[in-house]
Amino acid sequence: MSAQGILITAFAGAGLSYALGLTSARLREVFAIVVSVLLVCLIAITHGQGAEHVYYPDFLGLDLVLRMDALAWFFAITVSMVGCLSVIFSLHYVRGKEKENFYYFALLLVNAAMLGIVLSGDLLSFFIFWEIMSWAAFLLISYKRGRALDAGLKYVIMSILGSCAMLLALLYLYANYNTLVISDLAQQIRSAAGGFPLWVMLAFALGFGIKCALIPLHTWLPDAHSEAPSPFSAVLSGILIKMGIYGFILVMYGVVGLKLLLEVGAPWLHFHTVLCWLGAITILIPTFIALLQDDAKRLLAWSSIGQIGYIMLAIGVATSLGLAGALFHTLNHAVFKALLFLAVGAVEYKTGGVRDLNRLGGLIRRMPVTFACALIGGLGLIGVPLTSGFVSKWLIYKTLITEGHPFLALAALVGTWGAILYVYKLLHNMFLGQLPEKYANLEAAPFSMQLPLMICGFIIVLFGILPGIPLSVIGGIVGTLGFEPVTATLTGFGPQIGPLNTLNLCAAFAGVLLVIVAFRGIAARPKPVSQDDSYAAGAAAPAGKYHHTVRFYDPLERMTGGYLRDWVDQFYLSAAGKAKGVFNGVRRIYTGDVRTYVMYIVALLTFLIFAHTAGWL
Amino acid sequence: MTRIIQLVLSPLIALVVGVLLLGLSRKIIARIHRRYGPPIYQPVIDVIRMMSQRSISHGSLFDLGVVFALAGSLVTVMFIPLGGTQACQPFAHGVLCPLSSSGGLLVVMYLMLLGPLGLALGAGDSANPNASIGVSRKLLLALAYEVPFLLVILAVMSHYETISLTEIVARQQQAGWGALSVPLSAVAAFLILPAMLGVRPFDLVSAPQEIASGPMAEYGGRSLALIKLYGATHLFLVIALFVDLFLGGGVNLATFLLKMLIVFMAVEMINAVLPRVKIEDAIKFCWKWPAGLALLQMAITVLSKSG
Amino acid sequence: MVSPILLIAVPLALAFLTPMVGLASKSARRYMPAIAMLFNFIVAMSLLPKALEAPIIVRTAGWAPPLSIHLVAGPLGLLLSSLVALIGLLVAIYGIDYIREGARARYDVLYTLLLVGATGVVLTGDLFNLFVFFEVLCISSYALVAYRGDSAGVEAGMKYLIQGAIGSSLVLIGIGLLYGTVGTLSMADIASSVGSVAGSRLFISLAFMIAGFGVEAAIFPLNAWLPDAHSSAPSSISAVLSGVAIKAGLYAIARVVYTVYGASSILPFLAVLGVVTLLVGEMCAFAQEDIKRLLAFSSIGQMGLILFALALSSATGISGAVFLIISHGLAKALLFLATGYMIYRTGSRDISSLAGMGKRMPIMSLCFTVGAFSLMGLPPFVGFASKFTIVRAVLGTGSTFFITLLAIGLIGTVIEGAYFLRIVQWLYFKPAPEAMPEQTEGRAPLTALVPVGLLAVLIVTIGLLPGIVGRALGPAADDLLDRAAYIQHVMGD
Amino acid sequence: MISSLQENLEATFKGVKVTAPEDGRMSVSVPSDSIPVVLRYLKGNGLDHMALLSCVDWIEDGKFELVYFLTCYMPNNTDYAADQKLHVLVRTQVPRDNPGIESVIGVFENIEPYEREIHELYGVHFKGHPRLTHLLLERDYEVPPFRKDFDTRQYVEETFGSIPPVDE
Amino acid sequence: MDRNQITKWLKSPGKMAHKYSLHAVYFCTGCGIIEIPPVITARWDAERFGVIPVATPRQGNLFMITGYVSVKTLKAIIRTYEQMPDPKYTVAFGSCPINGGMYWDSYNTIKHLDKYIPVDGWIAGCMPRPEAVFVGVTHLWTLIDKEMANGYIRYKKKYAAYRSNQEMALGELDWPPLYPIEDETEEESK
Repeated sequence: MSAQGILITAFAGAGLSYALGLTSARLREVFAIVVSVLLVCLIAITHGQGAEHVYYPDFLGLDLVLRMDALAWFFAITVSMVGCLSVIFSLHYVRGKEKENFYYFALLLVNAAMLGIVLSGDLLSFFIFWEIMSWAAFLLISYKRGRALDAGLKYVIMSILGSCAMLLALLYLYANYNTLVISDLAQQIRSAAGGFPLWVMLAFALGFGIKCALIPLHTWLPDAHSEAPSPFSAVLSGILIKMGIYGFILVMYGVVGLKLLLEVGAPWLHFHTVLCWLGAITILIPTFIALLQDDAKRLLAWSSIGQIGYIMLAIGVATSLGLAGALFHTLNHAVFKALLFLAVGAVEYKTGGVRDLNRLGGLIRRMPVTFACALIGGLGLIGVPLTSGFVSKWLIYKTLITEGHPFLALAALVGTWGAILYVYKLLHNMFLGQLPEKYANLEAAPFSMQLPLMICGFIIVLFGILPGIPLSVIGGIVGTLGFEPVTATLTGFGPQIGPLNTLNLCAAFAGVLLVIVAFRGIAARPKPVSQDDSYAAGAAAPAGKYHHTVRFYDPLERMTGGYLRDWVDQFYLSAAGKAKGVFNGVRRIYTGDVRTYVMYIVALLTFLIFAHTAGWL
Repeated sequence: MTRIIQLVLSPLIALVVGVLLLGLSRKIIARIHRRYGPPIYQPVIDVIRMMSQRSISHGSLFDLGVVFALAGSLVTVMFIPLGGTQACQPFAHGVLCPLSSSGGLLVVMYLMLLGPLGLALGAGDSANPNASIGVSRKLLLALAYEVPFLLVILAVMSHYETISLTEIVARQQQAGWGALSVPLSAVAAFLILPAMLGVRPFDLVSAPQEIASGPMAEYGGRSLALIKLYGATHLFLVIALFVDLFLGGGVNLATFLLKMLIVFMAVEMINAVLPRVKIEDAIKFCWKWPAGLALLQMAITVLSKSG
Repeated sequence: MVSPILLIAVPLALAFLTPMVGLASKSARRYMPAIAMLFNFIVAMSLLPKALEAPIIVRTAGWAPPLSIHLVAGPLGLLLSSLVALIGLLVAIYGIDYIREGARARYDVLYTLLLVGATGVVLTGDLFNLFVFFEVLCISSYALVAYRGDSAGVEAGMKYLIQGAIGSSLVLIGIGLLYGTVGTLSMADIASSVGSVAGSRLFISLAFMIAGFGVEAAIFPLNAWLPDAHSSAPSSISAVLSGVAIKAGLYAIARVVYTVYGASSILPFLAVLGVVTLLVGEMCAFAQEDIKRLLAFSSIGQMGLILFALALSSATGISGAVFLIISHGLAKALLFLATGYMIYRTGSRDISSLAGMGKRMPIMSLCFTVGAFSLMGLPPFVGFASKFTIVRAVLGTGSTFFITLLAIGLIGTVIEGAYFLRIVQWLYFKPAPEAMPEQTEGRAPLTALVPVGLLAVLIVTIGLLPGIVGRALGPAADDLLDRAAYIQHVMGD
Repeated sequence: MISSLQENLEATFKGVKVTAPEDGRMSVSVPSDSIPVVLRYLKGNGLDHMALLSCVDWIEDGKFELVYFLTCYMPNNTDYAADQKLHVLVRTQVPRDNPGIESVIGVFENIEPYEREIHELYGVHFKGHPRLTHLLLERDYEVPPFRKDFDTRQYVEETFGSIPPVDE
Repeated sequence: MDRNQITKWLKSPGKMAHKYSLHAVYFCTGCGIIEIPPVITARWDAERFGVIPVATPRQGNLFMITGYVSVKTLKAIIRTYEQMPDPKYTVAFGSCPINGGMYWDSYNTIKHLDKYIPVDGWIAGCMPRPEAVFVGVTHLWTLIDKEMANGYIRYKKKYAAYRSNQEMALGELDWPPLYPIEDETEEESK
């Protein structure tokens, strides 16, 4: 089942789901799930087959190529998995809303386009699927009307800008090496004498940077995520951002190659060190802004930008461990963020659209499964030892410290503590604390919403205890990209890379846990008591109005709130405002009076003749 | 085989020594107030009394959070070499570092965040505003002291170019104490020690007068006992880490415990006399003086290394 | 063998026959333009494969070049005439039910004349003949712009008339100067003897011609008439104007610059002018509230891009320009036709009234979206292929001057993306105002849906399979660029 | 200065008896319905601090006497030198059977708890008071406790005495 | 003070632990607020007996009521008592909680505290001196030894009576009863 087959099923699936949707809703939902699951299986089967074949011989003088190698397979399996989970989740989420056909069509189209990006063997088909993904995502972001429209518009303008830059860079390569197929493009570049032009790399960086929300180009992400429907914002921040990462890896290591990459940019300031520092900044600022957010999805959006900073940092370090860490963190972050967004979506679905952290509370009593999965996701995001997040962050830190970048390591570590604070704020304000009156008899989320959460939770814990499973695949990928492959045992790393054995960590933890529970068993079991019976200095707690945490980190907000407004966003908005002013100014040229129009014609004529006599033309 | 003994022994030592240190701290404070104070083993009595009480529970997470915290800190103890130089020789020289071969200082740093997180989750579920305010203060204080603490650890790691704790201890045996080679980091670490232990100058997390002992407001009976034990092991953990990083970690267990005692006495002296600071001032202090010193030290080490 | 002269003669004859047919039966007259264009399309498509090898030369009255007026049906000429015929056919079908009030007879005659003029401009080999067909084109479009007879229509028509007249007179002066120096009117003849004449006199005539044709080709300072003309003309007419008329003007400039004069020194200036037109067009479009004015300004923008591509003087550049002419023709016609019935339905032309059209006129809105996406250059549509070829051509030249100009031009496409997607959002994601009465009779009739649907299908298929048009682009570009071959063909036999 | 206050008080209000101020204390007796007006007048004249409201139970002639203690915040008005601090006691009589008076919360907001206390302990009803609920006592009393005819011992006997001890 | 006799610890650790770790929730009503601090601080140092003041009733096992109990404070006292974990002891200081003391005829104070919550120990004196407090504490030890300090068991058994007394004194209580009360009719019939 070659890459071409996968793509055809994906795109046909999107089209058919719309067609079936016109007949009956049930049929469309079943069909959507079947297609997604089928895609996951198809990709899983093609593990390990390296195939490259032309699927469209002569498109405007170039032939389009599809390729399936380890890197492509790794990203494809992530994309299809998260896509499948979000489709399953959106069964209940979208039922009853209007324009369901459009929603399913756009969601499956975005997933198909992402698969296309990942499987494409040459930069032109990469660009085509990239554009399809962008405008399909635009349609889905502005699905929920209201504020979603400006969010969608802001997203689409920035992504068009990015793709124009990418088109320029793409065609510059074609002009110089007159082929766009990645494999032989890479050979030609490496054999070419001169270095790789910096502006081409910067143009690619602009295009991919906008999509994966690096610091100066991140402003579209918080609005787009908080306005998009939850299942799609899981896809959006789970894998759509990772396409930017895939682009960076493809260009930096696939096309340009490691040896040449290290010389790109001025001798005293290499491109990849700038990328490292950008990644470090992208960790710090968004994490502290996420801390002060009150809307759950906006908090998660800012945290996505923060976590992307980790991946960029690891890619920028340009060592085998760093790249392995980056790839593993990409997979982990996709799973965590999908889980957390779906959990927020489940809560939003159940409480009728309430996402404001100051008005929720105590949902652990009504939605225990959702809380458990969200807890696992949160712990994974922080990188607590028994979750997969820990292993990938350990890799990143190890390479940062041994390569001698202590300040970058500092930024990453402080980012982890920022992650703890905002994950705890999310979990506390939504699930812990006192259950408000109006949610007293809220029943749990439907099974179709809990299933994706449980699957993600299971993956996090499984890869946390046995990181060898993904690491063996990632080790292979790192080998293909021009580094020495990372060898990993099933439960961690051998002595030569730096000892890490998750299994004895887990065994020690389980043992101590058992001892403590046994010790605790001696004492009498405590008496469960209602939430109103809490100590309030002797007064009986007034029911309901008693305890909602508002502005959870108020002291920090008072200290750093002023500095942490999103300056970059304000700069963009003021620039857009000025641009509108200029456009209105330009509109005045057409005064509506014929005499001025005639004067224009005569002016051009005189200019032409004058220019000729002056010898310019 | 000896590893199994060490695996069991190090948490036990941590518990016992921690509890005794707590009793000692109450004795020291009493002596400073010119009164007799309870016997050294008073915390043991308290724990037994609490275990015999039957308190209330606000839900499963309320109970599990505390267990999670205690388990986290006990596992962390296993990763710290408690005295002794050779990498994990058998018990002969009183050397204790069972698991420190798997992961080194990075794992210790990450395991240390399990304790506060577990307690925070448990307290969060207790639906008591005092607990929520306490937890918010605890996390903010943690953020405050983490910046200098990470700077300190990174300075030490880049000074010795290794992430394994046992190597750091071994290097200190030959090349002299860490406090001499990275002096500013040692000072910075000592400045934030009270914040990490949650003792008097920075004891705003479980302030009995203001927020009815913060996160522990709703805990009673056996959960409170577990919290006391967690407090003890956390105390032992932090001071053991300080000793390992800066005071050469001790040739065998006895010298190690002695050094810990000295450091503990110093911290208790400060604890006995200082009043409590507000959370904003705590953050401002931690980000100004200790962070500045640690940053300076890191710059020096980086320059000396790369230069 | 069918000769290209039929392409002009038959529709001309039909144009004059329409009033007679009108006497017989009012309804039959409405179909006349459609029949004329259908005939033209079939003939052009049948001649196209043969013309790809060598252009077909048709001499009137068999005399030698200096005297005879001859047609040169090269690959470029036939390709454009088939485009004109296709768009004319579709708009004619659309016009059958769209134009209800007003003097219907005049509409049909003028409409056919306009298309004849356009086909003539594209096919003729003689300079004066070019001017004659150009005049036919302009005059019929003046009249059609004022067709509605309301104050806005007449005023717009008047402005268009004044500027058009000045433009035509400039062209006439240019031709006069040229005839004075060279003594012949056939393009090939002038081309062969241009090398020998002194530069400055030639340049003045070139300047006049560019200014003259520029008015019709909507280049920056000269295109002030276009927004009023397109917005007040009935939608079918503005579709034809944007789709066909402007392009004829642009083709004329290209033919004059490349074949007649072979002037390469003016190309950088034209490139700059093109980019300026693009930016001005897009900026004004962004600030518009009225949908038809917005589409008019967007046409100006795209004309700028085509001019910029033409000024590249490289084979891929010219083929990219021709490809963009085709894709813009199809997409802009589609947009105008779609908005025609939307305005008819909502009763007002500003964008805010388009809210919620996605639900009430689903097919029209879908086609509108396809057209908008194609104009923005998004992949699965024909716009992307044309934009891709142009950018490839620019980067092929490798000169930093053109690359920086292209970068500025791409900013224009970003602005275009912004306002088109804003409209798409209005269509689909804004709730329809309840106050709007549910007009049942406003449902678009079949004669509107067929052309719009056909155009949308065309856009998507050419987008997916650019090979169909791709084969004809190569020879078309050589036809324009290769002066010697052109001269040899026309003068040789 | 104070004497001028005395004259124009008698001038403006009829039915007002003002006793001469000795050692800084001047008392003004006013009919119960004109209390708000007088207080507003005094407030205008620099006596802007309502220190206390107390009530005296003259059980023999069946009346409650309400006494409003007024004084001035020294810093912000310079009319009175430091040593001339002036207390003005505004007295009024209220019938004992259903004691009711207009609340002066419009003039001095800080009188709100005092009026609640008098209401709770004497049963004087203040018309226009937003929250006439319990301030210090927990239970309701049919005879308010501070009245002279309230027999505490008999009350204690029947309320607390009646509660049976919990036998072993 | 048999704190260091290991045999006793091994025989009954629970009782011994309760004796020598009395964490006190000292509910300072009335004049107790002035009398208790000297007991705790340097001069008389209650900590040597293991008595430490605690912030919340959840953590304590000794409930000290110092001074007169007004009707409004009784509501808070009952609430705090019910929030303490189970083996808990109550000690009343001064004569006011015993029989109303100086305020025996006041309409606003509670005369006999033990009608509302079970009291294990009384320390007489119109605010006892710290030495008297320590005598009380040692008596409490003996009571605990002899299993007589079982106020919390009495409260559980006789909860209906206590609850009705409380409602008679305070009117309607706005928190649910601590232990399930069988309804009155079935109570009388048993």
